[in-house]
Amino acid sequence: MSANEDRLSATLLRPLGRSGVLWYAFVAFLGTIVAAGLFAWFFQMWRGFGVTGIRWPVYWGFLITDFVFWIGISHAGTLISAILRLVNAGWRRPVTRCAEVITAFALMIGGLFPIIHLGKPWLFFWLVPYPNQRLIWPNFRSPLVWDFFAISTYLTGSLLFLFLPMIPDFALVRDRSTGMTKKIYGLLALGWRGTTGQWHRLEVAMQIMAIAIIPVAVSVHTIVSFDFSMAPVPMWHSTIFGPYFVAGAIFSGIAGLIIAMAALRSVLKLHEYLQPIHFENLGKLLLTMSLLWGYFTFNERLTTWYGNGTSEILTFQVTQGGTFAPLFWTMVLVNFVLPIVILGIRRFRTITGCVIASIGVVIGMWLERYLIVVPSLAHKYLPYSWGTYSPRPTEILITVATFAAMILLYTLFAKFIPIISIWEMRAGEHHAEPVLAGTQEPHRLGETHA
Amino acid sequence: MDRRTFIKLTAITGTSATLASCGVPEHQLIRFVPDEELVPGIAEWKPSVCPLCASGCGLNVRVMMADVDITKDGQAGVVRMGVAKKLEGQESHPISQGGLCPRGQAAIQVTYHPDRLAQPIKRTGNRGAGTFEPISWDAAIAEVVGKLDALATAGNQKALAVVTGGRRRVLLDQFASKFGAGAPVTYELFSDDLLRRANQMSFGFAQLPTFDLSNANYVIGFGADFLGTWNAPVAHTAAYGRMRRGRPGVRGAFVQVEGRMSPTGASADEWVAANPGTEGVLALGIAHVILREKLRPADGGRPGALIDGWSAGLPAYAPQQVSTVTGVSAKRIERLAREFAERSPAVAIVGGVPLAHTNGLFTALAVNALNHLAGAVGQKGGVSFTPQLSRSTSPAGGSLVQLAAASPQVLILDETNPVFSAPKAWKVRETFQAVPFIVSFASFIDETSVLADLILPDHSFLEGWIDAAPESGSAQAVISVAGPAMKPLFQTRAAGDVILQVAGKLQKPVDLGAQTYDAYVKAALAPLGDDAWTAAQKQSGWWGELPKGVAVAPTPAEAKPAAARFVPPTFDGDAAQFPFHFLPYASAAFLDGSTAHLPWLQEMPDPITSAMWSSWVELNPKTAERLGIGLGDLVEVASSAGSLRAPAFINPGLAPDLIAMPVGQGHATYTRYASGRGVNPVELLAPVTHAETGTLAWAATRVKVTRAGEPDGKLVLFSARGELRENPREGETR
Amino acid sequence: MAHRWGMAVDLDRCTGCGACVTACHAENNIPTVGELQASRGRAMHWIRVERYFEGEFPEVSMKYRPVMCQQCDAAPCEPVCPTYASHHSEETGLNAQIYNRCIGTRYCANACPYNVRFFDFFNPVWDKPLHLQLNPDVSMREVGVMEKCTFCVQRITAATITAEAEKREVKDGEVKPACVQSCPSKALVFGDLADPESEVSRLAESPRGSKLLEDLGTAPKVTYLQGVEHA
Amino acid sequence: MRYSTVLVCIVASIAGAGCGWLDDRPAPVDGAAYTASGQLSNARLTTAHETFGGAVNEYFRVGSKPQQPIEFPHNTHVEKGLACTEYCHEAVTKGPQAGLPSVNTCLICHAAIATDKPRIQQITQMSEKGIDLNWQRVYGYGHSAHVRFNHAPHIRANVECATCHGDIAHQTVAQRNVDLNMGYCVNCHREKKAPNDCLTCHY
Repeated sequence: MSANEDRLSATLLRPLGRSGVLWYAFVAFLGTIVAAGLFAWFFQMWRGFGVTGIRWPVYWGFLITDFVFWIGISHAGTLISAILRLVNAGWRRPVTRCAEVITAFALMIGGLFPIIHLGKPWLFFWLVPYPNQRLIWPNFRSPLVWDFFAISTYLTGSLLFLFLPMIPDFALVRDRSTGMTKKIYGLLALGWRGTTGQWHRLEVAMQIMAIAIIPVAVSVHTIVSFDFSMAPVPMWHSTIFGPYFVAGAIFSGIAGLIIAMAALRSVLKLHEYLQPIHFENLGKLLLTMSLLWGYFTFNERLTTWYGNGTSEILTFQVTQGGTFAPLFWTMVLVNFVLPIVILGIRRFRTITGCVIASIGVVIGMWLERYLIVVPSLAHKYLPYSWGTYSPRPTEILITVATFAAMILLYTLFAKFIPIISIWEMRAGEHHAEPVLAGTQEPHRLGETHA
Repeated sequence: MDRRTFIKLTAITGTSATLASCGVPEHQLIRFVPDEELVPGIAEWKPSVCPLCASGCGLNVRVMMADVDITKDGQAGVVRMGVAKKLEGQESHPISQGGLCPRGQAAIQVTYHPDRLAQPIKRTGNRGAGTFEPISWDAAIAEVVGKLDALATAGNQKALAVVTGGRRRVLLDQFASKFGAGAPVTYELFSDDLLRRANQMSFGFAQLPTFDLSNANYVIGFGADFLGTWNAPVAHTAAYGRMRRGRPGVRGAFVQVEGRMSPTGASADEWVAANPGTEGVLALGIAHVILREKLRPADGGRPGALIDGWSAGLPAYAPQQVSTVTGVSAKRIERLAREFAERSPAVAIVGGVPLAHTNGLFTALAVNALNHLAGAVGQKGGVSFTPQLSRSTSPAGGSLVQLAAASPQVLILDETNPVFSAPKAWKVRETFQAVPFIVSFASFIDETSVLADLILPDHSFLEGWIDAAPESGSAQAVISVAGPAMKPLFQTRAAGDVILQVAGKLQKPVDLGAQTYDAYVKAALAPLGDDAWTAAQKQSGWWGELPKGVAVAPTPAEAKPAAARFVPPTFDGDAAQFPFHFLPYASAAFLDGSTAHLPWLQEMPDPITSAMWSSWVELNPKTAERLGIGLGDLVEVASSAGSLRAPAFINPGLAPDLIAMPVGQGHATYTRYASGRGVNPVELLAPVTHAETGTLAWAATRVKVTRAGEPDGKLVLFSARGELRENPREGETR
Repeated sequence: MAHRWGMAVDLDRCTGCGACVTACHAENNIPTVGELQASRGRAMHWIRVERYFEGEFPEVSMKYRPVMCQQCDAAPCEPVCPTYASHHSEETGLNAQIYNRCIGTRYCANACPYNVRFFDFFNPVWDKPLHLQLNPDVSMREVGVMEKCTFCVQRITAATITAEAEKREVKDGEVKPACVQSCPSKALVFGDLADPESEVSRLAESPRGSKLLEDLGTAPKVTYLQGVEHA
Repeated sequence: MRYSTVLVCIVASIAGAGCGWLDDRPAPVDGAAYTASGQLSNARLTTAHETFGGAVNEYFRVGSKPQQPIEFPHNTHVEKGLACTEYCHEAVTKGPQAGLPSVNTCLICHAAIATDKPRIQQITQMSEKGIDLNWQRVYGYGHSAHVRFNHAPHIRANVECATCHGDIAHQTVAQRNVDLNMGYCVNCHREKKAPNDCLTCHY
């Protein structure tokens, strides 16, 4: 075992050791916010949905915005890492796991919202098809039921996709620890011995998953977009929504990933593993998505404007130039102008630059979802029934809490599991040239372990 | 956490979680033996009469079995009894004709109102402080009798004053006169006495007219909101429906002349805005053209004789002059005249705002003359007068203003709230404050009854006998009568019974010909023959041909009538300082404010503004723009009499020189639903009265308007964005 | 025989008085939400009278339009509901709202182009003894469910049961929803569109007739009869 | 000890302020003692459950066992040849509810019959005091089931009382014999070719 590898595992396993007061303070802080959010939700169930700002006729607001937003963020990980695995980009190695973790957690959070926003959350299981004495199934025509299937599939898939490559590292930790810890990681390692056969199966499994997860990911956000485009609501009933949402999802996903990586890098001192090149590449990817997003937005808006359908154009006008204009133009600025300026000019495409751009994009994409949900509902066909919407403390609290929850879960994950795939890093160091997906590699890897 | 938060907190916890709990578990509740057995779950329909306005609609009341919490000799428990569930207009009744107005639909909430007085109460604190304590009926009645006897023994019967707005005027009048007091004072903010006076001069009937809209082909309305709040709206609306679409191939046309588009005006085919107080001139302008072009025989009859220059063809009212006065183009006047003359049967309706100007009488007489010229009087599709059963009543008593001079010792209040609806300058509150003893029959504590020493709450109209003598709305005579639709829920008593009881208990008993109110009503129906009473009880009243000699006969024409000529209306406040005419109007939900305590009406969107739970100030868009006022902005309206602040509503259907406000909100004390809500425009009214009748000219005040601040969220609109147009891009080009 | 209950609204008769609105509250146990909630858009009016101005002073006119659930044959609210709470009733042709199936996704209300669906944001509260007025034939909807105009299905059911008991069909005009019954100008007409002889069927064929937002293809069962001048 | 109380107070006040902040509905008004609402034991009616427990019970369809005011022996009355639908539940043929008899109904017969029995004497005394029998429902649905069952049509369709109420004829106090869940109704409607439209029962 080379000293180099030793140092590698040492740094990457460091977080698993004991942590300082600061860490506990941080966790406690986030925990409080999450608790407040949960309190807000239970309070909402207890007193009634009226404690939110939802009203006639704007029956969806912050909560659905959050739902779409988090499902969007979830597209960072799995999709990206899957693609990178398939094209076998060497620089992916330190990135993939941080990415896949985001997916898992973002999905868990996002998946909660359809339940949170129910008038009777305690009956959410009626969305599940199960035999009952009422002799009634869910309505399979409803996009919300499709949501249920899509999200649960995606969650299962992502968890597998996240778990599989963790097995060897669990084994590593197991081998290096004692007592209770050894038992737990031993359990998680599923009896990994690093035999050739196991390596082979792992590789194959990863290949299959990588291929399988992509269509699932694409379908999920398409179906989320269907929640809107299936209803005859001005500016919702649009053919472009599927790809528009998927693009937006990956866009915000990458932004989220960049922020997460930057945080890990500085907090866990992973400078030598998460190098500028990684941010550089992701930055380029973000730029591409920004352009794509801009293209979609432009398409959607321009056609509406030219189409000039009475109801649609009114929604269009309030978003572009009316009450929602400030939000709209902020969105355009941080989603399109800023990324192009920062990421388009090499000099600015530094880590800091990427992070700034990413933060902008995350905010911008949240606004985008808000601007899809609210203005349309507020301006349906009969002007007499037009409405307004402004959030109340409850939904703001819940929204804030979900961000806290995301950070908290991420922190805890990084605490207990190597956030960078150690064995893949090793594989990376073994050959400077990118690894070719194939069956020779595991043999050699196996040997190094044996 | 401060006290308020804590109270709020506990309270809300209550509403959300623990309110349904009755303290005692269901099976431990005491249940009393029911004294009526209805089939559970099956509705029974009983007749009744709507009490909320004078038009006296006949009702069908849906009665069903329910468990009712009651207290029986100190023991709380439940009993199964029939309770009213829904009010519906009675198909056969000539006034309601199966329909009802929104107020009539909500009338049922009077019976079940949480703040309705459940037993007699006696004032404990200072007058007006609103602190009362329960008192037994016997004690209460004894006290009233005592006060009256005191007057009698002192030979000071004149010191008894009665103020009434309502259905029991005849009874109270007979009581007062037989007791030796003056006639009751009647007060309504939107009084029609001026029109009654005009009709007496023109037609000999001092009553409101009835219009045969069903058969009319052309209708001109002069400011009367006859489909919404004026006279007999339900009867009018039913007839209006038939006028529009009731006759195959014939669709009656409808033109409305007014400065603010009322809900009625909104239904018109053509809406004409005339300058305030010039409607009469427009009417005579139309008459002028008809006479000039001999479109109809130049017969003005008795109404025409009252108009100056009628026989000469109204030279003073040529379209050109009329146009300059009214602001309506001469061409339009001529067209209207031709349509009015040619598309007969045609009828003109006047009421409301035009008669609330100082020259109201002239306007009324002018329109009456126009009707006569059009041959509408007493004709199919024209105007007529509902035959009235003559009941001996003394002429209307003096006005509230004169009440102070009489310095009454005992004051009886019945179905009236002048403290709320009379101009401040009349000092009604101060007058009442000075009266040693006030007794009221109010079911609710309002601005007037709060001043009472004794409140003897009346039954709700569903719990006792109710009668009304509709003054108009039907070609045949109508007397609405109905018995109780359900048993009384509380320890209330029918005011009629109480009055009769008091009358009987006096040292020198006053004989009103009956011991109970139903007997009294029965006696009143006696002239109609024996079957009238039985008929009245099956349906909600009696209607048909009056027997000979019992109907009110027309009064003979005055020998030398004073010729009426147009005098421009006078306004309080000079035009420079107060540039706008102020127009308070009866709101669709609250009339003069008497129904503001009913939650359904509070939450009913206003037909024009869609406002709920609010009061507001209406401005023309251009005026608002000039003053920099936007929707919901707080504006201050000031007159010589006072000033108030309310949110603004921009109303395209309002003349630029008018400021309009709905009456009804702004109650200081009127149950949990109306108290302290909005503002009361009556406070702005200057005490301008009609010379002829002494009634208030409520449209004769000028005001100024200024922007007073940002929207305060007090204007609650159902159409939340206040959108006025079906296509907001109206006129937009690209 | 299966019915297709429908309505006709004669805009030429409607005077916008609002009797239908209050009548609906009285019949259907619709809670009064109070000023604060009303200001937050929680007021419930299963039927509303929309008013629209046209032109500018003095050449200004206005039109009223009562809008209730249009009971669409192709209702956008139905396919989107995950639990069949919003569901097409074959028996009556009504667009049923099944409160006990409703879990409050509010998706139906978003999909409804007419904005006639209302949500119970809180458990309704009645200040006693106002509760004595509540109609025992109609559900009290609790917090978290969506509600809307039912064409007074309780009255339809009652009439159908009576007719069955008397071994006959329901007569035209026998069923009158609260709004139709209360309308003083008889602007609202209710009946069975499956019966070609019924008055509502006749009016549905009227040249003055049109459907609200017809081009959305929702196939409403409410016909609006335009006034000549308003056409 | 003191610290803990202080802590509790702080937490409580924070939670309280929080609730007030999240739900700013004004406190409900209560009427004066001499007004209609003042005369009632509780001032408001709401669809909210009395207690959290109550909500949970309805959620799991747990019904409490009713306690009847007297041990009414159905069996003896049926044996004596009294049909359910005469006198006691006569409304069943007319409308939605079967109806529960008041003491007046009992005394139609028991003014004369079996007046020596203690139970009869008990109800006679009750009727003299003007106190009625406060029967408890044996069957019934949770409020949120929104079921609108109408007896009369079922009687006309010759559905036996026993079909839904079990063999009450041989019981003393009525028991809940049949679990009337939705499946039960739907199946019967299927067999009898009765409408299974949602609106048939839920509106």
